[in-house]
Amino acid sequence: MQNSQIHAANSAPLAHEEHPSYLRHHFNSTEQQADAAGFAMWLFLLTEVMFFGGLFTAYLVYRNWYYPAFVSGSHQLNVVWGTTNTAVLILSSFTMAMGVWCAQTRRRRGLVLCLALTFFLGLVFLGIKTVEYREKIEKHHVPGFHYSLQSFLDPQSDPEVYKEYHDKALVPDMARHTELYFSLYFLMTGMHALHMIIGIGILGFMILRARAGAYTAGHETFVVNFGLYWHFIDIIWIYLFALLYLISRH
Amino acid sequence: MSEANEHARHIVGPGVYVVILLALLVGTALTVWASYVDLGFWNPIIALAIATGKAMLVVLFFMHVWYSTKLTKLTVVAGVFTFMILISMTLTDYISRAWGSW
Amino acid sequence: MSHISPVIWQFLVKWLTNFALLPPEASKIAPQMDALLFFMVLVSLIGLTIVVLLITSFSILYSKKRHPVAVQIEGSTLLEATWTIIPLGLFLVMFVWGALIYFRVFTPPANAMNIYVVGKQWMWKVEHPGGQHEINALHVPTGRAVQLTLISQDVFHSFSIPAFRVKREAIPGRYTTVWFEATTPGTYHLFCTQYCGTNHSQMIGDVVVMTPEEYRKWLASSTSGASLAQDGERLFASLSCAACHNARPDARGPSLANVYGAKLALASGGTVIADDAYLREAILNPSQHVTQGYAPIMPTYQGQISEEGVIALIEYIKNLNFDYRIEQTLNATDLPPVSEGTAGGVTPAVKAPAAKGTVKP
Amino acid sequence: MSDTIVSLPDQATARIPKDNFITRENGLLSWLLTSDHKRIAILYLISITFFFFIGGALAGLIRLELLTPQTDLMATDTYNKVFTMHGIIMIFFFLVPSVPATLGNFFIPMMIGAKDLALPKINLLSWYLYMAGGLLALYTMMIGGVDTGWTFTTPLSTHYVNTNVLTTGLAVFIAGFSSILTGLNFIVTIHKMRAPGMTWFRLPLFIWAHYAASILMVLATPVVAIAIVLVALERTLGIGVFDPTKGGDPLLFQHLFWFYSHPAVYIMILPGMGVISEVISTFSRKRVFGYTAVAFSSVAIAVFGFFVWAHHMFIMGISNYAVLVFSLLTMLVAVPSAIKIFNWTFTLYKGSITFETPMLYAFGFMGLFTIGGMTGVFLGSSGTDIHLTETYFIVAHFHFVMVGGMLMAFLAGIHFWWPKMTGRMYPEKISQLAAVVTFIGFNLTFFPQFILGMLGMPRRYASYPPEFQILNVFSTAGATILGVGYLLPVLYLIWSLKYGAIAGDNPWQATGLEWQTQSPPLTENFAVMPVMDHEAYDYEWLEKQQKEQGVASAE
Repeated sequence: MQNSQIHAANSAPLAHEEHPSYLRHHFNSTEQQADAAGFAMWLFLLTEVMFFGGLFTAYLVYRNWYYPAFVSGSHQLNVVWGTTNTAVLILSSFTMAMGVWCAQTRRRRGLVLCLALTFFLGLVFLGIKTVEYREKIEKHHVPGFHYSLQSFLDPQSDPEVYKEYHDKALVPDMARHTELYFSLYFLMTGMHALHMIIGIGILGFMILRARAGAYTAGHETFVVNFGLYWHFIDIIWIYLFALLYLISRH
Repeated sequence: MSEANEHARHIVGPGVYVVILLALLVGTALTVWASYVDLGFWNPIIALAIATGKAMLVVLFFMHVWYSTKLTKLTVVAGVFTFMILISMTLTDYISRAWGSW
Repeated sequence: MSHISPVIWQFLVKWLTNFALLPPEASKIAPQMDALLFFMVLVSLIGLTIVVLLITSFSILYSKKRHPVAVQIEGSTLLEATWTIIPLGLFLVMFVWGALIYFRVFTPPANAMNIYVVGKQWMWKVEHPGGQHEINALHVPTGRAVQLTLISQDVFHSFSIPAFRVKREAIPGRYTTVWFEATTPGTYHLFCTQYCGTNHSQMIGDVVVMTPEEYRKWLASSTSGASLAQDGERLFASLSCAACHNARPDARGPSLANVYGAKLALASGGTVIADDAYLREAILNPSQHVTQGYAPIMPTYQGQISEEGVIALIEYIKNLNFDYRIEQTLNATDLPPVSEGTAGGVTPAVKAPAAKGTVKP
Repeated sequence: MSDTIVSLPDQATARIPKDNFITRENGLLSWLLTSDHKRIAILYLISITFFFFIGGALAGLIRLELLTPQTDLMATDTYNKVFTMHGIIMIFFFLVPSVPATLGNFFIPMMIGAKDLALPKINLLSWYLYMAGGLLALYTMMIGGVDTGWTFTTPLSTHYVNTNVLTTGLAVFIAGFSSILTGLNFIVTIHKMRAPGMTWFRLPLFIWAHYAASILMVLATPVVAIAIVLVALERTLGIGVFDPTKGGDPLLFQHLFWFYSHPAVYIMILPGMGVISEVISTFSRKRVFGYTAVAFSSVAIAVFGFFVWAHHMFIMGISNYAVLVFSLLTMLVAVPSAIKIFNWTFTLYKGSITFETPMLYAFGFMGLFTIGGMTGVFLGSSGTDIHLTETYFIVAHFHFVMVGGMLMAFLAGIHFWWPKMTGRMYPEKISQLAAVVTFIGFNLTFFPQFILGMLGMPRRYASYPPEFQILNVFSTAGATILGVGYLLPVLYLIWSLKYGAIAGDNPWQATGLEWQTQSPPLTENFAVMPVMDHEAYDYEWLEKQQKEQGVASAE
């Protein structure tokens, strides 16, 4: 006990003004708390970057090795759906950013509206993704589940895609590697969709709390940090769209 | 308290967000259009460049990095840097494997 | 010493009398490797001695008893620079020296004799060009550069001969190579050093180094009757390879005569040296390796030929110096006629120079 | 002049402070639901010790089997499972969390003058994740184990073994997240929670080392997570990413795996280096020689640590050009470690050295880490790597670094901070004996393995040619001594909880902020928020303070 007094002479006074209820005991100020939470969120996003980094590495390696297979595989993706989804996600990012602004300027109804819109757009994105996945399942383009090479060995058997791109048939050994393309497609978009689902779940929870006014009384950290997460998902998709859908459309 | 907060933290207004939204939508249209033009070697590079541009807009404005502390900027750079190490150092192996044994 | 078990005692005596830090040097690279190893051990010992000496003498000189009050020292840029630069210099020497040895171990000389090694759970299959097959054993002559071309049928294995100081991973799906020149006759250990499953520790064998004369005798006595190339020829026929690779002017595939070691122009642009690895890929994943001027119509043989089969085919192609043999093969099989002239038989004189155009030496 | 710096309060009157983090709340739930970093550190300490002894028992089985050249104690597949579980438990459930999660957790907030880590609930969550992963690993062991080796090499792990790869993978995956959250928490805390006056260059080197290690935890661990996910999917669905028959490259797995697992060795060793800096400074009463160089060498190790992973794959069929690049970079990462060793050595110069147990462990660390580090250069040089890789030389090398380095540092740290954590001293004489026994046992166990490796004995062999037996007998005998050396501390440390001398606030007369408060500390660490008004390791400041204090108490 004595030693702890050593600093008494030159120590800062303990924080004493009345604390807002959300200030946790081990922080000295709300700024410190918000700073720490924001920084932690950024570090978490770094881990996410590296997590997807492994997938991007795999993608780059195999795309270089099996370019024709990747082109044919990518022609199987519907660019209209993909573009729509990109727009939807960008729009949801925008509504999320607006939600952050509403929270910062303490507009409760605006915040609820923005979060609800983001929630809705997130569902739209997943809905479209489901449609796309269903198409792949119907064509047996899901690796590991009776994967079919039909569309690549005989492109004319797949008239919708054929009339647009007039792909030449791939030779069997190259056609086999479209399975790798679809593996990566499902891995990357699936991992992305998983992040979306988690995000939408949190959004639902946030809407309830926002209606009670939890984020519009000066403690908007949670909304800001969730915003970072949501925008990060958007960024991942921006790259996925460029890499998976737009390999070679000409 | 709230005023102090607003001074400490730059609040980005709807105006900026709308501009960025439009820029992102234009970028999306541009990248789709570019993929239908045969630019050979440049196709993937342009696609990635546009994607990176869009990502930068999101990071800088939607995620407020433009207005943030040096620490946040450094964090973002560190993430990109490590990501690039993973990709580039792995590719040193894959690219040079094609060069044969020596 | 009565309390030590006599068995252990015997071992101890035996070990002390045969004490060694390194296995016998039985290859040309071994002394070079050992020189670097000794250099490194020496540097480590000197470094360790310096550290231990300093710690001990400081501990004695500046123990609290002798030196009750510490003198605060911030640091010394000069000293710190010294122990940054000297280790860095030494490490760089080790890097360059090591890289030179690495270069030597993995760059076979052009005249090396080639032996194929197939690793599988849990045995080594060695195939000599002359058709001698060995399991968990490798016979090599002294004084002759031997190149091993390794491949695995299943998981990663690693072909390690400590006495030669060489080791190379056998990888599924791809050839790797290593070479050595044995110098001292004897029997040495052969280990699989990459963990490969249940019986990893039983994937061992012997490397027998023989004098050239003994080796010739061994070759003669252990041949299976058909050389690898002959095996390959049979396979070439039964897979109907000659239906396309028949060296005719209108052939659908390029002639394979003299293709080994040649520089090929690929349909995808670029050139490639037709080595073992290329030939293997061209058989299993042909569409990525189409020679200029030919359509990518060759089917893949992935899953249809064993690794031994691929090796036999490659050995056959390697020894294919003129198209005559292919014509012979063609005649030996019942193929649908590709063009006229099949029925008439072809004499050795009728080589197809046109097809040769694809091969750019 | 006495030969010790220990200054204990008068045992007749001294009492452990009534209010401290241990006594503040009672009951099991108050521990399981705590968000106090010190209590979580204690939880970690207990669970990590538990896993260490499980891993140690497995190591004992390995050494017993290797006593004879034949496979007589267990069948080869049992042996394979034993060494796999030994590796997985020791690496993911002991070495990676050991110093950071116990000592780091306990002392990072105290050293920087904070009340807690920045994210206390996340801290608790990471302990639960750690336990979930650990128990899953144990469960895997119960239901039949796994025999892929801790490296999960594809295609062995994806297609050729029929043991519990999935549950093991999940265990490692979960433990990885625990590690990520710990590292993230540390970085945020070190950035945002420092006391007034605690500038970056006044931080103790323990903090610098943990900062560097945390960067690696945050940035490298996710890559092994995705690699494990890919292995699991490859194994269940056959997605082909690592399957050569489908065009995948099994080496890609190793790239991703070693991108984490090489930096992971720095995650393991850097916090240990931090401990050694504290111990050496305290017991030689001197500021660490070249503070800045030691601090930056930690960061340099973390940064360079990302560039060298492929040196695990020199003979695995990566391109020769890549071998050159990675070999060169490996040489560069060896330099900061050499700098540290020499700086510690020169910290002793003109010091006033005493030889309490933590210092003995620290000396052990320096000797063994020098050997471990130098033999790392043998393996980083591409030429000699051909002969030495995949043999017992590797085994000896990383045990010198991990066990000789990391474990010695862990024990040094545990003894050093034991009085602070519990308020009581450990018994000095027997613990010095334990340190010496550990050192001897360690050398006898692992030094023969260097020779075995040079002679070419492959690692992961259940049986071996008889000429290697004598060295293996040495090794096994050493392991027995080592086991005794590890059991002793457990016994006397538990004993000291009740019977140890009352330590007082600062038994070592150390300078860190953690020593300027009561032992065991209050839940909020400091009665008054500290202000840092001096450099780290400023012993003159400490003396002045104590003099003032003496005057004050005399009045």
